[in-house]
Amino acid sequence: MRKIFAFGVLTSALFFTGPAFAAVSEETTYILNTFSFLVNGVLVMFMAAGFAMLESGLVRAKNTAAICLKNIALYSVAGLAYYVVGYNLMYVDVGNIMGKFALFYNPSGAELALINAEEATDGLVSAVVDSGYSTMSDWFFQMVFVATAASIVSGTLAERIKVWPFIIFVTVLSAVIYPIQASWVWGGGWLDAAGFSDFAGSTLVHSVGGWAALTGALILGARRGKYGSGGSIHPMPGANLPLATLGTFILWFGWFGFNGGSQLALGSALDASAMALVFVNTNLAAAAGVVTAMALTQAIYGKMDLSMCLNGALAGLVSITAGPDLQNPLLSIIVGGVGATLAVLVVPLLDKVKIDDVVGAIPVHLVAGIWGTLAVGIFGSGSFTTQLMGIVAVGVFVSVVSSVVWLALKYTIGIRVSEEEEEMGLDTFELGLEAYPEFGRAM
Amino acid sequence: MRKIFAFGVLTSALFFTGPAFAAVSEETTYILNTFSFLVNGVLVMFMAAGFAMLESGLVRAKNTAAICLKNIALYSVAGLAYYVVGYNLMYVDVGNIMGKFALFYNPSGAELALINAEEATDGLVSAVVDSGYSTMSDWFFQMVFVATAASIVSGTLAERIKVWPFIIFVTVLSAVIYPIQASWVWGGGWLDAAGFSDFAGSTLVHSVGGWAALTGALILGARRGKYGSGGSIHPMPGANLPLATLGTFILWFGWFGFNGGSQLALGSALDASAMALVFVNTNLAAAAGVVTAMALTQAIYGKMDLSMCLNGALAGLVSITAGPDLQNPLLSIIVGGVGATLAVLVVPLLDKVKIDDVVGAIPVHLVAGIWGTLAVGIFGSGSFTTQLMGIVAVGVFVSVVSSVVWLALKYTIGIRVSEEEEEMGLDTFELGLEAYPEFGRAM
Amino acid sequence: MRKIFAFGVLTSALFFTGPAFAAVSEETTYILNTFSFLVNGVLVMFMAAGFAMLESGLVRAKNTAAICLKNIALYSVAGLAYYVVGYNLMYVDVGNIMGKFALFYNPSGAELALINAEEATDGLVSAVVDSGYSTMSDWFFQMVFVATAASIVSGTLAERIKVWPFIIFVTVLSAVIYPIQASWVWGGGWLDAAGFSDFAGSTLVHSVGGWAALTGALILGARRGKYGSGGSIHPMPGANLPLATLGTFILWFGWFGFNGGSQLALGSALDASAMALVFVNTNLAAAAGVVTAMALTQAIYGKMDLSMCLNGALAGLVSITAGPDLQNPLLSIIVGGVGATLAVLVVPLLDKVKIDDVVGAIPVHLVAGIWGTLAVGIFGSGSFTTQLMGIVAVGVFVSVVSSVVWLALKYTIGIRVSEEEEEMGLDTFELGLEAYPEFGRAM
Amino acid sequence: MKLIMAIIKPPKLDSVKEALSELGQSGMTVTEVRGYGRQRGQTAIYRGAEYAVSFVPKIKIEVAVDDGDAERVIEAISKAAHTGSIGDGKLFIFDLQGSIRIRTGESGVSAL
Amino acid sequence: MKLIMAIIKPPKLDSVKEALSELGQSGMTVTEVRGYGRQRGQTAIYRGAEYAVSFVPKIKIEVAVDDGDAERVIEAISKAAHTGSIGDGKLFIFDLQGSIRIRTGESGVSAL
Amino acid sequence: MKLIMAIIKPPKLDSVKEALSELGQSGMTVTEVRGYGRQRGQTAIYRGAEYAVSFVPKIKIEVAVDDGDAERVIEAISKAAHTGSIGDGKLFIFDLQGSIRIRTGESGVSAL
Ligand SMILES: Nc1ncnc2c1ncn2[C@@H]1O[C@H](COP(=O)(O)OP(=O)(O)O)[C@@H](O)[C@H]1O
Ligand SMILES: Nc1ncnc2c1ncn2[C@@H]1O[C@H](COP(=O)(O)OP(=O)(O)O)[C@@H](O)[C@H]1O
Ligand SMILES: Nc1ncnc2c1ncn2[C@@H]1O[C@H](COP(=O)(O)OP(=O)(O)O)[C@@H](O)[C@H]1O
Repeated sequence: MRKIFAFGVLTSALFFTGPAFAAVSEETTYILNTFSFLVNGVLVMFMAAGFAMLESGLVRAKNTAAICLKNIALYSVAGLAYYVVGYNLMYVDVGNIMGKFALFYNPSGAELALINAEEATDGLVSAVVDSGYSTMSDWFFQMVFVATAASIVSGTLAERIKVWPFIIFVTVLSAVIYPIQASWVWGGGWLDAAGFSDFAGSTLVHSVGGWAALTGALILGARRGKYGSGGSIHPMPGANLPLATLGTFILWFGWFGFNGGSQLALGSALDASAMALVFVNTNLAAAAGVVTAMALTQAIYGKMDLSMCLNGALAGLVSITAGPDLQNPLLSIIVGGVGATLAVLVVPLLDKVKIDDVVGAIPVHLVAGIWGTLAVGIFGSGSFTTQLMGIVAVGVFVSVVSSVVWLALKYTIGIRVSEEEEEMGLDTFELGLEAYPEFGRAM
Repeated sequence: MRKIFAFGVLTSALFFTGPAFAAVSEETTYILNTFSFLVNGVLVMFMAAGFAMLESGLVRAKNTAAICLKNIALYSVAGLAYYVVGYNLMYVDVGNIMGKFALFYNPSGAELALINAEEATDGLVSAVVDSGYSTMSDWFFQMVFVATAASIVSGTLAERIKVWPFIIFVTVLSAVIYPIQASWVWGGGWLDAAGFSDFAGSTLVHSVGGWAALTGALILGARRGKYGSGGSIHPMPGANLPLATLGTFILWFGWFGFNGGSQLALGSALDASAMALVFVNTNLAAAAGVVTAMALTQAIYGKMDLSMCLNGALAGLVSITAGPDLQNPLLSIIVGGVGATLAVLVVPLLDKVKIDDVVGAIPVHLVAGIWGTLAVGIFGSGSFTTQLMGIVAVGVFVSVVSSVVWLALKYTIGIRVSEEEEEMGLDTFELGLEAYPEFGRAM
Repeated sequence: MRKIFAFGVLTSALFFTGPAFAAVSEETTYILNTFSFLVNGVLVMFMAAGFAMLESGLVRAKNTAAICLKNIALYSVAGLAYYVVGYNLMYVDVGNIMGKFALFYNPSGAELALINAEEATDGLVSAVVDSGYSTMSDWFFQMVFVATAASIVSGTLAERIKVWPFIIFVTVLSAVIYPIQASWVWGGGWLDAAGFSDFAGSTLVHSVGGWAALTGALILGARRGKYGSGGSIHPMPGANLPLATLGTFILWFGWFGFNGGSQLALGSALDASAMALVFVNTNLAAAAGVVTAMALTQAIYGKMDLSMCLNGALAGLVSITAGPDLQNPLLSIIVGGVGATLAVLVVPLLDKVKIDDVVGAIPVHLVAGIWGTLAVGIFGSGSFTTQLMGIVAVGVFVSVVSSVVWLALKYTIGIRVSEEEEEMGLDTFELGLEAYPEFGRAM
Repeated sequence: MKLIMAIIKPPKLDSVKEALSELGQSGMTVTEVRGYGRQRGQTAIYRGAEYAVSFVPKIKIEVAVDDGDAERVIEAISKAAHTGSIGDGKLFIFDLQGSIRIRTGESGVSAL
Repeated sequence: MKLIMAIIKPPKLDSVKEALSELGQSGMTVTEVRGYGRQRGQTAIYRGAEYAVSFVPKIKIEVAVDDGDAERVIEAISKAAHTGSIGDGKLFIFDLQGSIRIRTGESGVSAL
Repeated sequence: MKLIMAIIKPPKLDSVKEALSELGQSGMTVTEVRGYGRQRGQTAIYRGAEYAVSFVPKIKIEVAVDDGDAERVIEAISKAAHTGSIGDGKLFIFDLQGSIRIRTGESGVSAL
């Protein structure tokens, strides 16, 4: 019997005589907060696999090994860059505009002292516990967010960007661009002071990736043959839709960590309750996104487009990310549904203006990210104008700096593969191997 | 703002002052129970990806995108339907026969009061903590179970059912059929009162999906060409067995949450010990299922059939689901082995009677589910006759109501694609795209 | 040392006296330790899916269903064998050389007493809580490690070994070989007494799998056609690189449980802090491995080899496994980078000496495992010579016993498929089905 | 000798094979192809853009036969592959200058 | 009748198809093949070992035409498939002894 | 000119290619096909039901050669593809009416 379970359980808690009400001990709070960062962080880490599969499924077979390599490389590089300078720039001694430029972010002295002590004395434990959570657990949780922002870029620019310039861009993004703007809010900088609210990063993570992708797409240009003369569009269907579906499910799975872990604590009944609410809102928004995209593509095109329904799930997730703490879950259905509607409508619009976004990262992460951030000003606790100001500030900063980096790369080492490489596929030229060497060709 | 979160949290911890034996504080119990629902629930959520991959691997290539769409759609729709009416029907004010018909299930007032309070006073926390776990964490955990039941149906009916009627059926299943019968046991209704025992849902989840799939298969009919004249059977091998294998592993992974989380608590040494036992039994039953299926297919057919070995793992898991709290793990090996034996033997039997079950969901979820429920009456704490009564009651209810829904759909909008659509594949007709557009055809 | 961990942990709980400082209650510690085993253990369990996908991606299509079957079979068999004798041999009454030969490992009496009691009395709870964690949670965590060692073997020997002899070898490995050598260290045997240090098993798990794979490869021989006359090498590219990439990401994801859970406790601020550090080091070492492999393959071959970059990630992970508790994360970047360098250099060397390792398990698990174990003697707390001694002792033991088993199998039932079977693929002959029956052949 | 090349609908392969077996014609070679004829492809939609999937999946069968058998084989294939709807496919007949069975070195009609 | 078999670069399929449509030639059969000619394959690296991917992906087009159309069709394909760089491909022309439309049973030129 | 079409066992492709290279014959087109002849397919089992995988994977090679080279090419392929066991495959020889190199427009023997 499911519901009426709690009695036996609570009885054992009652032996605890002491005072009238039994709260959580400080050390337990520390452990739970830390463990929440680790468990939720691991879920977010797995989103790297989700992006890799989504993108592997939506590119053509001849570029699949290259997109796999880019995905594992970007996750790696983002983590290293964030260790070397990113975290410090984002969180340490943040002024209005950015944190400290310092190399490496290491465990706190108090924690090392406790780990190295002969005996865990009261004083040593207390010194550690005071910080609320382990420093490295927070680093880990923040690091996986950087990687997410970087993942967004690879999907848009797939099938034509060279590997190494892409890696360099990701390095700059993770070491400098992302941390600086994130310090404005999560580091306690000027935008936070202004009251801007972004729970888990519709703007700070998803739109940032989206702006970087958009500027990249403009500077890199479309895939050859995508846009014909006279406005005709030549779709280039993804080679492996089950992998794209798997990727979407993995992202959805990881998103519980993304949004839930952004409660940043688990050490009190309040935090646990809030995290549960976040999980529910996250799921409902994504579900609403799928159903909306199904209905819309059926209505507009007469057939359901699986790739757009997958985008719908992700647009729902991105939309709810800025405010997954809505107290009425019904609102999250609205937020997710509107986000998916925007994504479904923007996909063909981008093609109209010849912005070639292979996997739909711009509609999903940038457009739905903006919507989600504004939604906090509509349904949530934020102010609409402050939200708008934050969106614009981050957008301008990321677009300008990204453009500078893309242009610098373009006019030095070049960012685009040759025409022949593009035609034959990046796999053969940049990697020297094929993703599916055998299919249809058992030789 | 991310960094400066800890103050409110730590205050509540200071109430702690205590006696000789250090038990778990009430608030800690609340947090751990809630977190268990969330973490285990996320594992169960990921089973949606497992079903999607299993089914993608076992259908033919031309129906793969359609099965992907059905899977992500059913998970979404199930969650929405359960939010709108399902949960209330299952758990709120349950009489003998069902709960309350009311719209939406929302966070408890006590929790919202705590979240919205300026200060987390003793009284506010205590009001929340009294319920044992966060309401929304329980909703989340229950919701992912509904989705599992719905997933079972899609596998059996693949390759010939239209998308929209399928979605409508899933809506009814999740909003009404599943919650009503589940209220009889987990909601505290008449079957619970009678002593029926189903720990994590061999009957309430898996057989329910199985009955819905069986009635659907009978009313929908077999795939064209599957059964020849004179009893001949034309196998239609799945297109991508590594994906089916991945799906099975994901399901196995998620099943730890499914069974482990069904302990419904983690806030005491008893609960933690019991959960550990459940994990072990779950794993051993599945392992026994695989080995049994390998040995049996080798013995019967002279070759091992991978698709049946995957079914073996799942049959082992379904079998142990009704009673994963067996105190002697050796018994779970027997339970899993028998479940897999039944599944392996029933697969060809279904073909004999021309019931076309594309992925083997009926042997795995219905047959092994019945066995597992009976096994509680044999090895576990339940009474065999009560178990049998529950199986029959649920079976009759679900079969009858499902049949009504399937027939209503059949004679209104129709449930089956046309002959041409079936021949060319659902992907082209219902979705307008192919799952693997390129393989073997690089054009 | 795995088992005798609880003392330091429990001490901190004893400070719990009155209000001055709020530590973790004993029962909470018990729950958290148990839950850590379960959650981290589930992550490790999922590594079985990672190995399955990695290997499915790196074999040729005609052997893919067979490798899928081997992977799910080995995970199952390893768990059963470890339940029947392995755990007892490894942990129960360990002398210098091995534990007790006894059948089955079951829940502790104290836990069953608590579970079965009418009321959870103080005494019952206290008896359970004293052990620090639930017995079965520890069994579960240890069991998934055995399965990892077994997974390593299947990759090296793919595409030519028969299924049943392979399964027999895995049974012996999991029941006897692995537990005996592991008892020397984690069971508290002679190597532990000598001061050998292997946090999560660079030697005890990964090298053990590597030695078993190496002896198997030598006795089994290379795939027909792999090595031509005159030292020429005929590469046999893997059929599905996105699956190999997915497998690597899953392994990386699971490795947080592998290394993090090997802290073996979560019930104190010290343990939580240490676990966080382990997560960070694990991630940085893997990231360094990827970047190193990219740079090296680009430098040496002029093109990046995705399969080697995936190996680089894994080599980084294996390297850090012996000492993921390094207090300066920068060192883990070095450890991971060196590990990946070794792997990248050893892959072609093995081909030179005609040792045919289909997926690179020997460079990744054996070579990087040795390096990682030595690195503890260089950067960590261990002594270099003791580390070397442990590596040699384990290597000799595993190689000798594995060789005996392989040879016994070779000269009785045979271990290698026939020439025709190898040419046509194992799938058709041993399983009677194809992994991708349709691709490029829609008939 | 003649080589008969037939382009048929994929689901018809089995019945064509059976029809040929009944004639005692046991060798054939099959290729997956895509075709374009009276039967135009479907219109597909991908991410909001329509496009013509101009080529429809077809199966190409090649059968080498003795001149005397050609007529019967052609008839058998035509009948077995017939559905009467558009896209049923075509048969093309080539002259075969020679044929060799690699295993035995036999040539000519006895190699078929 | 003639059967024209062209081996072309895969990205040229669309323009060849258009060129043939303009001629009013609406039937064709397409196969994915791999070719080897002047244009050698790439050198690939897999796990440290180099190997020649000797065969380059190509598309094979088969078009059956009336003798009188052969010239124009050959020209159209040649032009549409031309890039001037190595690997552009080849055209082979066969004599066709007969042709049948399965759906209607028509034979000869009217079956094309 | 002749077009030689050989159906061989897939693992023999490499040696056939080498044999042809040695003859100086550098162009060829390769297709993955499935065949059915003396060598019947395997019996497979899927979910408890047996079925005949009637078609065995084969490789089809097409080489266009000058008449004078035909004999030597045929011999080279036959030898390189020979294993002596059932399923070694067949060679079929066609008359080629013409050939064109798309890149240069050359035709006839010089286009081979
Ligand atoms: N002229 C041709 N040359 C080569 N193949 C052709 C030609 N005409 C048709 N085909 C092949 O035959 C198939 C069936 O042609 P279609 O015109 O659709 O048949 P039907 O006229 O019987 O409806 C096409 O898909 C194509 O593969
Ligand atoms: N003698 C031949 N027989 C059969 N196919 C050939 C022959 N020569 C070339 N081909 C085919 O034509 C394709 C292009 O040949 P290639 O020599 O590269 O063209 P080009 O001379 O125009 O550069 C080859 O990939 C192969 O498929
Ligand atoms: N009459 C035929 N027409 C077309 N292809 C054929 C014919 N006979 C055989 N083949 C092809 O040759 C392959 C080998 O034929 P098989 O009879 O097995 O060879 P063998 O007689 O040398 O053992 C078959 O798989 C098929 O692809």
